[in-house]
Amino acid sequence: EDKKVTIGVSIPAADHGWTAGVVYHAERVAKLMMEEHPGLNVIVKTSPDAASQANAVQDLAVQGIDALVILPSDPDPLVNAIKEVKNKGAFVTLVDRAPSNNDNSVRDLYVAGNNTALGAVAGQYIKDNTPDAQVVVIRGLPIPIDQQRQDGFDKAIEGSNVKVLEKQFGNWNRDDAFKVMQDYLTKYPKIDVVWCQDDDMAVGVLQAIEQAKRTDIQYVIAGAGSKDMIKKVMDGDKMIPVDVLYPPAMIGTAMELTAANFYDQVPVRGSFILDATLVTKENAKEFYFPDSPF
Amino acid sequence: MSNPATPAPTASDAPLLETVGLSKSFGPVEVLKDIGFDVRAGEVHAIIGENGAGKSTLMKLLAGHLQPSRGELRIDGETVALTGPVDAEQRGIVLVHQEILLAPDLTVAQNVYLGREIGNGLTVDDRAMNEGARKAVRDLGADIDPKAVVGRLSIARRQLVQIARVLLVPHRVVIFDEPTASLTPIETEALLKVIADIRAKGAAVLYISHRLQEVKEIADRVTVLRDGKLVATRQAADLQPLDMAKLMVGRDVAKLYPDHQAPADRETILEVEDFSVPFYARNASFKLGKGEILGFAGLVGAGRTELMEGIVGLRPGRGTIRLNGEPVRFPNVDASLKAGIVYLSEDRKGKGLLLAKDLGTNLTLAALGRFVRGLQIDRDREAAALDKAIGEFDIRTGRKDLLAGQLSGGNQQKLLLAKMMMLDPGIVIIDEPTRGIDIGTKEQIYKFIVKLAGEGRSVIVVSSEMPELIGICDRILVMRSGSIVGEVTGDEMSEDKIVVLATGVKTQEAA
Amino acid sequence: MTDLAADKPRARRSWRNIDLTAVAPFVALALLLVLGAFANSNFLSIDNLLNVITRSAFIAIIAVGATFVISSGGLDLSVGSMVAFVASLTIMFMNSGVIASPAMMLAAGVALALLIGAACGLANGLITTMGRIEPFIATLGTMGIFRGLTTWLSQGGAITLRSSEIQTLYRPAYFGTVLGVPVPIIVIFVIAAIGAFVLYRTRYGRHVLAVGSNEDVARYSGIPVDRVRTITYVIQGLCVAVACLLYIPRLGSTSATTGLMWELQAITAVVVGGTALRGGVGWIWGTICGAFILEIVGNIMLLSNFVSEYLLGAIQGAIIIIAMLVQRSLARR
Amino acid sequence: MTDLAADKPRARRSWRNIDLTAVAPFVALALLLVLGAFANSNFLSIDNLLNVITRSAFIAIIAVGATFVISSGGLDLSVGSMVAFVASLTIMFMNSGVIASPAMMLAAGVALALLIGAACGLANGLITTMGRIEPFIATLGTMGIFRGLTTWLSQGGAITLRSSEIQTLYRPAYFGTVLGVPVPIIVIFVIAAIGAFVLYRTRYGRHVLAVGSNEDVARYSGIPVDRVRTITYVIQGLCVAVACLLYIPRLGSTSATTGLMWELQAITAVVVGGTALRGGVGWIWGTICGAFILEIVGNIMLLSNFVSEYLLGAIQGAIIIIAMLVQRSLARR
Ligand SMILES: Nc1ncnc2c1ncn2[C@@H]1O[C@H](COP(=O)(O)OP(=O)(O)OP(=O)(O)O)[C@@H](O)[C@H]1O
Ligand SMILES: Nc1ncnc2c1ncn2[C@@H]1O[C@H](COP(=O)(O)OP(=O)(O)OP(=O)(O)O)[C@@H](O)[C@H]1O
Ligand SMILES: [Mg+2]
Ligand SMILES: [Mg+2]
Repeated sequence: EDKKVTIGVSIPAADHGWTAGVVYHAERVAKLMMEEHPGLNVIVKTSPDAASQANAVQDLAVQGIDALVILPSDPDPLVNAIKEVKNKGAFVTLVDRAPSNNDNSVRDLYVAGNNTALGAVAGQYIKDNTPDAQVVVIRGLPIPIDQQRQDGFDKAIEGSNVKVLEKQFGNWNRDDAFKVMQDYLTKYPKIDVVWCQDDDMAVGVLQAIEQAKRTDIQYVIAGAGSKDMIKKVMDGDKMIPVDVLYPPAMIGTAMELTAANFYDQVPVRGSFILDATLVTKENAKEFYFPDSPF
Repeated sequence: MSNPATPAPTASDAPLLETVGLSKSFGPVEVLKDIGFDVRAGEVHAIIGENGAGKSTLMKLLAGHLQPSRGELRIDGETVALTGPVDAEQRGIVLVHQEILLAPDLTVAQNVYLGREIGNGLTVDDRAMNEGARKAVRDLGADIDPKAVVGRLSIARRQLVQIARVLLVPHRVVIFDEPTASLTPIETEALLKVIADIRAKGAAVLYISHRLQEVKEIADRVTVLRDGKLVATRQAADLQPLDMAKLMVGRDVAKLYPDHQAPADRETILEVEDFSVPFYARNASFKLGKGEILGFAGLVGAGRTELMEGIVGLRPGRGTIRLNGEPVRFPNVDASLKAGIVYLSEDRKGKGLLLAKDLGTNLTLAALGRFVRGLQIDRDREAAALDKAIGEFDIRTGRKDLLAGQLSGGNQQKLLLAKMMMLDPGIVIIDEPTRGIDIGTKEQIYKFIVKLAGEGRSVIVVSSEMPELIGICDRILVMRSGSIVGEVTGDEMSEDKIVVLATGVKTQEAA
Repeated sequence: MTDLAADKPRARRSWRNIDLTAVAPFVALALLLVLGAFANSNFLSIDNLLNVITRSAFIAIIAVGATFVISSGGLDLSVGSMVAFVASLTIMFMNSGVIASPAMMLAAGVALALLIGAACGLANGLITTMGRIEPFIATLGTMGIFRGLTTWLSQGGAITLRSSEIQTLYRPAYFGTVLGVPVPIIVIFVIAAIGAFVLYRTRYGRHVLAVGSNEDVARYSGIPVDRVRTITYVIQGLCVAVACLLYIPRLGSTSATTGLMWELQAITAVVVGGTALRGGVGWIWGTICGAFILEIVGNIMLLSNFVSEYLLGAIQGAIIIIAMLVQRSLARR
Repeated sequence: MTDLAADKPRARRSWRNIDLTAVAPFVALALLLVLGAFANSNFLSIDNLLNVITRSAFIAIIAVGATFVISSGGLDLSVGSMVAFVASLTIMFMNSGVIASPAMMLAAGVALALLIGAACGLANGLITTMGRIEPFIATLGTMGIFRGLTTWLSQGGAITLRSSEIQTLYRPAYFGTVLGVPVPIIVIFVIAAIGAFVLYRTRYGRHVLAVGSNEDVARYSGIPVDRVRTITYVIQGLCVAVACLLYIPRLGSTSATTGLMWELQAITAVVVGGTALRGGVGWIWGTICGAFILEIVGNIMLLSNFVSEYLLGAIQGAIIIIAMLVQRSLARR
């Protein structure tokens, strides 16, 4: 196959663990794909925020691309930029984050983890295992995906005895999560479970609990599937019994599928939603990538 | 002092410092041309000249602040190229600047010892420095708290701090660039004693002043500059102040103070009653008549400046002000300017002119409204106004595109005067109108003040120079410690009378 | 008339001292263009250049306002979050449907944006002048406030313009062209021209520079210092509003992260353009040039394929420093 | 003589102007403590207060360095990313295993951190002084550089201290206590005491203030202005390194977001503490107090139940402004 194809990949800059994983997998898969298809050129670009990502998309278009794979840092503001590329005839694959209007006028292919499910799985686990738990929640940044996760969680525990004591933002940042957790510990004499939505923040949460020498907290549920947390699950750490998967590797999936559109005569249009798998001690091995930065 | 060589207290013949063909240009303009003169140990050598003649520039060359464009400088007969002020200081040449160069956030003592703090290798000994600074200032006849922050001192006190600072350096040549411009007679007298002392210890003094009487009193030799050229060096004993003025200006200066008839019955235009400026002035009351020139005398720190600033709305003040019989309030200067009262600050560099802007911008700044056509500033009119002001106020500037900060001190004062006159005010308050101004210019400024009064405007002159108050004012109010303590008019106007009121101490003659 | 003679030396002098400061950013820009041409052959294509200049519009327009604030001796760190706040409120208003006709609604939305921008600027101005708080801290405070309010308005999510009629109507404001020139580019130059006129030709502009140059002198000259300063912040707010009006049709949606760090970019554009942070001078056209430089640096990074994406920030930082060094070495005779 | 009468009012005035500026932050802190006590009964518990003060250590220590930089008339925006850079390099070194003994390795790591911090500071200092670039822009540039390099080193991910021996050995540096007082609190006070000693009692400190107050005067007085300024940045770098040494044992890892926005927090602490951004004065203890205030505001927000999580940033911004207003109204007679 000597078909010349250029795929532009636009992803957020590696500003915390999960996005770092995205960058890692994007680079890794790009290399593999280019080895496999000599005619294929994959250009990976990262951008720190929505506005500059819109610029990056434009810049990719200037270089001439046949397909765009984009994981938008903030989906709604990027719709116009994406549409522009699509209107020029490029194949568009949208990854992970859906704009409020997510139909085929915006993209050809949608590959995503399931944010709502990420929250729901965590909520469900808490409901099942500790039905009367008092839970504190540490959210990420105030942007839509965070809201979706929260909504899924709220829905899952609806009508149960699980009680959310408080929600605060930890900005997907270890230091901020540490501070928020310290204050939670001061404020609430009894906390059963912490849901902190992201593995990076769990690092700070665990340190704060350890420092306060509190024994009332039964466990912490995080999410994403970083190698450190998966390792803890694997090792049977009591504080981290499970993790909810939200793999950054989905960018790779999206890129492969996009390439398939050009090189394999298979239909790849539509939505591909990856499960928010619950990682437990039993299945943890399958999700452990010791070489990933995340 | 730790002078390396201490020759006899009389002037020796071998020059300590000598210049040969010294010249300095700023861009295309040569402001000093072929200056050759010398300074001998144990003499007070006065440098006089009109504003802009190049005196400060020459001194800056001697003290290493500027590098000459041509010519050479010899110390003890040896040609040297000074690399900077520190180099000059190490050779014993120190300069008391015309502008005040102190760090405003530091205390008096910290400034006095800046760059040569007392202490062991690491730490500083504040107690010793406070003591030393207190003593150094006291030697100058003043009493300033060494822990006071310099930025809050009056200009006069800052000047004294600056002098104290310089005199603490081991020195062979001390250059004073108009040290007395902001001092009142009492401090001036103390300073002149200090200078005599320096001479007695064998060091040389270079002394710049526009107060020719002072020069006559203190100097051994006098060098006159005009337009950047050395006109003459003479024995002071051979010169009378009027001769000096003639050498400086190049013509006869017959009469310094113009004739001026006080109008017989003046209607009161401004009336100030029970006016206080917190911390500075208490319950001041006075009236100002139409066409009157009213003087305000007092020692440094008497609160005259603050009273005036309070009246025009530059500082918070309490009391009644009536303008043409109507009570008015000036919450800010804008209001008083609109009412036709302008105030010219004594601090022309800090509060009068934008030193980094050109002359035109400065000239029109306060009266910019007059230069607006439509929405735009009419630059042609602005340029024309500058030409007119340069002519009318005799602002000596080589080029019109200089920045205000590049003008000589006296010419800055003239520019400030021109700037405020753009407002066409009914009442003019001038604070220290001739501070640092040469005699020829003084004459012009006095003439100008009298002309203002003649046009029916009223003028308040705040000045520490009693002769000029006596020379031009119809009436003089004297302030002491924030209060108006007396008034002298007509034939009573004499320095003695004013000094008695200003100090509250009866002098022998007056007693 | 009498000035003919005087004009010549002025020109010469200003050529030496002033114009090089003013010219330096343009030299830096030219160097970058050359660099870009080497990095990617598409770089100098009209399309790419128009793209880059178009998208520098937000920062360029905001930076015109920042030039006023900075040359009067102030600083405004809140502009980035002000963009988020103003744009969010405007979108919410347009979504509210209180006016039936899309065109009228759009017009009202534009007016509202300008009003809110001016009000935010006024708040900044009053806090710094009446409150006598250092601008750095005052606007750091309002930065938190504006962003916090935006987060609250959006309840952590996005605020998206819903009406498709308004969208269609509004789209050309960013994507349209006039005689082939994209609208945002025209807006940049119009705003800069107005800014330059106000700063250099009007009484108010003179007062701004005087206040920035020496506050005391300005006060003693009867210039209402606080008012002049406050108005610079209002101008800044208006510029932010204009930037928002271009931002909304482009991205159509805001969230708590909209405009993050734009304040630093705007200030950088101003300083790279030759305006000193201590106040007293302001170069509107230099600022525009500075904004172009910033955007072009990013563009070159993206078009060239030799820089690891992890190093992007590092290279941008280095280029800013180099641009400043170029400028200083030119300006210093 | 004639001045005896004049001295009195001056004494009164300086008491008002100076001491209240120094006291104001402490008053603001006291007010906050009262507010906190109302917000939550646990607020005044020893545990909570120790927690809050302990975690203010990073900002407090960095802000001591910032006090030097700012009072000499400079500014350093790069400190946040410098934390990330220094901590990352230090962890990578400790992970490298070039020294077998954990204790030796730790000691070497500490020395290395200080060295890198000083080098980064030196770079900042040289760029601003030799390059004559405004500190704002110069350090904005190095901010990008340090953060970019960190991202590159970590390949976007986290850099985690691996050796568990070193971790065990190192942990007490953050979590340990001496006579019940957490180590970081002790470090804060030691660093502040050293800072205060250097700034107020040594010749160098005097020169720092002189340079900040009036650069020309300092130069005429024979003070090596550029060297003094450069050293303030080196001091800043050392303070950053000390903060890193406390940071590493806390979470044992760094990432590209480590220290994000800390520069703004440090500067805010300095200014809330009473130091003016224009230079010339510096209040080390006020700075420490300012750092406490910032941390306590966040803590009160979290402990109280009346603030929506979305509005947190807004309220923090408002409190900073109010704190400054309190300070100004106290300082202004
Ligand atoms: N940096 C400069 N650039 C250009 N011209 C300058 C500069 N400094 C001084 N001048 C010019 O040099 C001339 C001499 O100035 P100088 O300050 O030496 O005068 P002066 O004799 O001390 O006057 P005064 O009595 O008013 O203090 C003036 O015409 C002044 O405008
Ligand atoms: N920084 C200061 N802090 C407190 N009091 C001061 C300060 N400076 C001056 N004063 C006091 O204010 C009063 C007036 O001060 P100032 O020296 O400005 O008066 P002045 O009559 O205008 O003197 P000058 O002749 O210098 O113009 C005096 O009582 C003086 O001691
Ligand atoms: Mg002079
Ligand atoms: Mg006075």
